Amino acid sequence: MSLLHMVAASPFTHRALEACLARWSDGDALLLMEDAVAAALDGAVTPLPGNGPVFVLLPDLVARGLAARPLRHGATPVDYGGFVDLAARYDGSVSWF
Amino acid sequence: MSLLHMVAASPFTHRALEACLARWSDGDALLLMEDAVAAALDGAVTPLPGNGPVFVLLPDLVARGLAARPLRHGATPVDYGGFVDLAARYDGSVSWF
Amino acid sequence: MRFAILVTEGPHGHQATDSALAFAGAVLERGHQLPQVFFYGDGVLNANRLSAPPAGERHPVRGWSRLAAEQGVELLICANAALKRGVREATLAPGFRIVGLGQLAGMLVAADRLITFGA
Amino acid sequence: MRFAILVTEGPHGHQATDSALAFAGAVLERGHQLPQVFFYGDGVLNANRLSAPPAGERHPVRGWSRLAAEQGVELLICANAALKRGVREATLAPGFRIVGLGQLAGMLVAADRLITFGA
Amino acid sequence: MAVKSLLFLNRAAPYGHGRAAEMLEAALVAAAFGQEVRLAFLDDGVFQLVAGQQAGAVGQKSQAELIALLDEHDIDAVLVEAESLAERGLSPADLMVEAEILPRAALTRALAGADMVISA
Amino acid sequence: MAVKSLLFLNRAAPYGHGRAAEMLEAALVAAAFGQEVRLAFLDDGVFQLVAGQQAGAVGQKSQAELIALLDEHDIDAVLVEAESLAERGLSPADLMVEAEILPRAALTRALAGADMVISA
Repeated sequence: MSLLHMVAASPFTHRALEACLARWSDGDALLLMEDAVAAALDGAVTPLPGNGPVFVLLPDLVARGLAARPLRHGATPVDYGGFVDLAARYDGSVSWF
Repeated sequence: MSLLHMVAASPFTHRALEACLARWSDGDALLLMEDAVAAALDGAVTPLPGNGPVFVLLPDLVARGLAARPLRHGATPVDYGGFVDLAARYDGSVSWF
Repeated sequence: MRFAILVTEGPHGHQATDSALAFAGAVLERGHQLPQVFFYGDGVLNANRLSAPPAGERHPVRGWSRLAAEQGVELLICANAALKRGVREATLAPGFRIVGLGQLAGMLVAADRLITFGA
Repeated sequence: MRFAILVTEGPHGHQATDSALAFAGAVLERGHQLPQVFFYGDGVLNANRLSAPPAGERHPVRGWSRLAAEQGVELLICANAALKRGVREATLAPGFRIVGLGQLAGMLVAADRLITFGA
Repeated sequence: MAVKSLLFLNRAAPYGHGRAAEMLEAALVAAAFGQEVRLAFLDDGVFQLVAGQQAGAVGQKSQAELIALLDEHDIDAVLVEAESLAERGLSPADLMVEAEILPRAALTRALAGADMVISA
Repeated sequence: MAVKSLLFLNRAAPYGHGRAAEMLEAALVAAAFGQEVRLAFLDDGVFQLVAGQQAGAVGQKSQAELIALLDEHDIDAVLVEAESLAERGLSPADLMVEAEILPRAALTRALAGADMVISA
C-alpha cells in the first residue's frame, strides 16, 4: 500500500509537514497545496522527503505569484486533474493538519 | 515598553512560540495558555525564553490533567485573575497565532 | 473510481472549502464518481443559506448548491455539529441534507478513496 | 483600567471563545472596565442565536449574552464578516450588535489594553 | 454494509480545538455501525489519553469521558506512538486507557495497512 | 477620537486563511478613521506582498488589490522583516510595494514602540 500524503499548512508556520515526513514509507508521495506550496520553492529551508515524488498544486502557486519561481529539485507542479489522478493512483491518502 | 506575549497553540504542532521568541526583548513576559501549556511541562523539548518570566494558565493545565506534573524551571501557574493582572502590569500585549 | 470528500472547515476562515470545491469538480471531469460530500465540524457552516458575500466575491455556499444541482452530488451535514453551530433545516442552502454520523461511516465504506479538506 | 477584547474564532471549532469569556469575567471581577468586545472574522459566529448545543454542554453564545445582560458589556460584530458568514440581524443573539469596522478602531483607541483571542 | 478497516488519526490535543472530540465521536459511531475501527494517537493527540483530566476547569465537556467509551464500544485497537509520548515528557503510565504502545515505524506500517485513514 | 499608534502584525500567508485579508481591511479602516497605522509583515505574512499574484486561480479575491490600496490610504509605514524574506528565498525585489525592509531587531523595537499591537 502506497500513500499520497497531503499537506496544506505552511511549513514555516505549522509542523504538519514534519509530522508527515516522520511517518514516510518508501513508495509514498507528497502533495503540497494551499500555503504549503511555499515548501516547494527553491531556497526554502524547510524539509522535504528524502525519497519519493513531491507534487505541488499549480493553481496555489499561481494565486500566490509563485508560479514563475524555480522549484526545488524534484518538485513537480500538477493541476486539479493531476491531483485527482494521484489520488486514484495511490492506494490511499492521508491529510496532515 | 515591556510586552506580555501570549501563545495558545501547542509548540509541538505550531511555530507560534518560536515566532514569539524570535522577537523577544529584555523585560518581556510570556503567558502560555490553551494547548501551549504543554511547553511548560518538565521534559518538554520545545524552546522557552532565555530570560524573562514564563506564566502558565492553571485552568488549562487542570483541564488537561497536567496540573500535578512538575513544570520547567521558572514557569509559574496563574489563574484568570492573574492573567488580568499581567495584562494590566505590562505596557502592552501581543498574541501569536 | 468512487471518491468521497470530507470537509471540516467553514467557507470563510480557510481555503479548505475552495480546494474541496475545485477537487470535486476535477473528480467529475475525470469521469470518476462522487456520490457524496460530508461536512463535519466547522464544515457544516458551508450549508448556511444566509451567507451573503459582497457581489463579485467568492460564494462557496452557492458553489456547493450548484454542484448538487448540476451533478447530483449529495451534500450531507452532521446533525450534531450543525445544531451546535446554529445550522438548521430552515436555513439550509439547496442540496444540503442534515444526517447522522452513521452516514459518514456509510460514505467511507462505499468509497474507494477519501480526500479530506480541513486545516 | 479599560480593557478591550477581540475574538476572531467561532465558538465551536476552537477554545479561543472559552478563554475570552473566562478572561472577560476576570477583568470585571478585578474591578477593571470592559465596555466592549469586538467579534471579527469567524468570531462573528459567536452571535448566532440558532446555536443549540446538547443540554448540559457548553453554550458560548448564551455565555456572551449573559455577560451583556448582567455586566452591560457591548458585543459588537463586524458587518462585513457577518454578512459573508450568514449572521443576520434576524438571527442575532441578545446583546450583540452589527457594526462597521470603524467601531473596532474606536474600541482600540479608547482602551488601555487589547487582548486578542484567536487561533 | 461491507466492512472496512478504518484508521482514525488523532493528532490534536484535547480542548484547544474542537476536532479532538469530534473525531472520537465519528470513530465511535463507525464502530457502532460494524466497521473495523482502529484509533491511532500520535503527536499532540497523545494528550487526549492523559489521566486526571478535569475539563470543567475550562468549561468544556470531558474528552476523558469519550476516551472511557472506547473500552465499552467495539473499537478494535487503540494505538499510541511511543516517540510522541517521549517527546512530551509522558510515559505509558500517565495514560487512562489500555493501549498498544508502538514505535514510530510500526505506527507508520499501520497507516499503510488500513483500508482508509481518516484525519480531521 | 484621540490618536493612537497602532501596529498591525501580518504573519499569515494570503489565501490559505481568511485572516490575511480581514487584517488588512481592519488596518485600512483604522487609517481612514485618522489613526496612526503601521503595518508589519513578518513570517509568512511577507508572502502577501509578493508581486504577480493571480488569486482567480483559486477563485479568491486578490490580496494584491488590498495591498495596492496601502499607497492610496494614509498608512504611516509598511515594515517588512528582512529575515522573514530571506528564510523563504524571497528578496525585496520580489515585492509589489515600497516598504521599509528592517532587520529583526528593529522590527522587535517597532513592536515595543507601538501604543497597541493588533494581531489576528
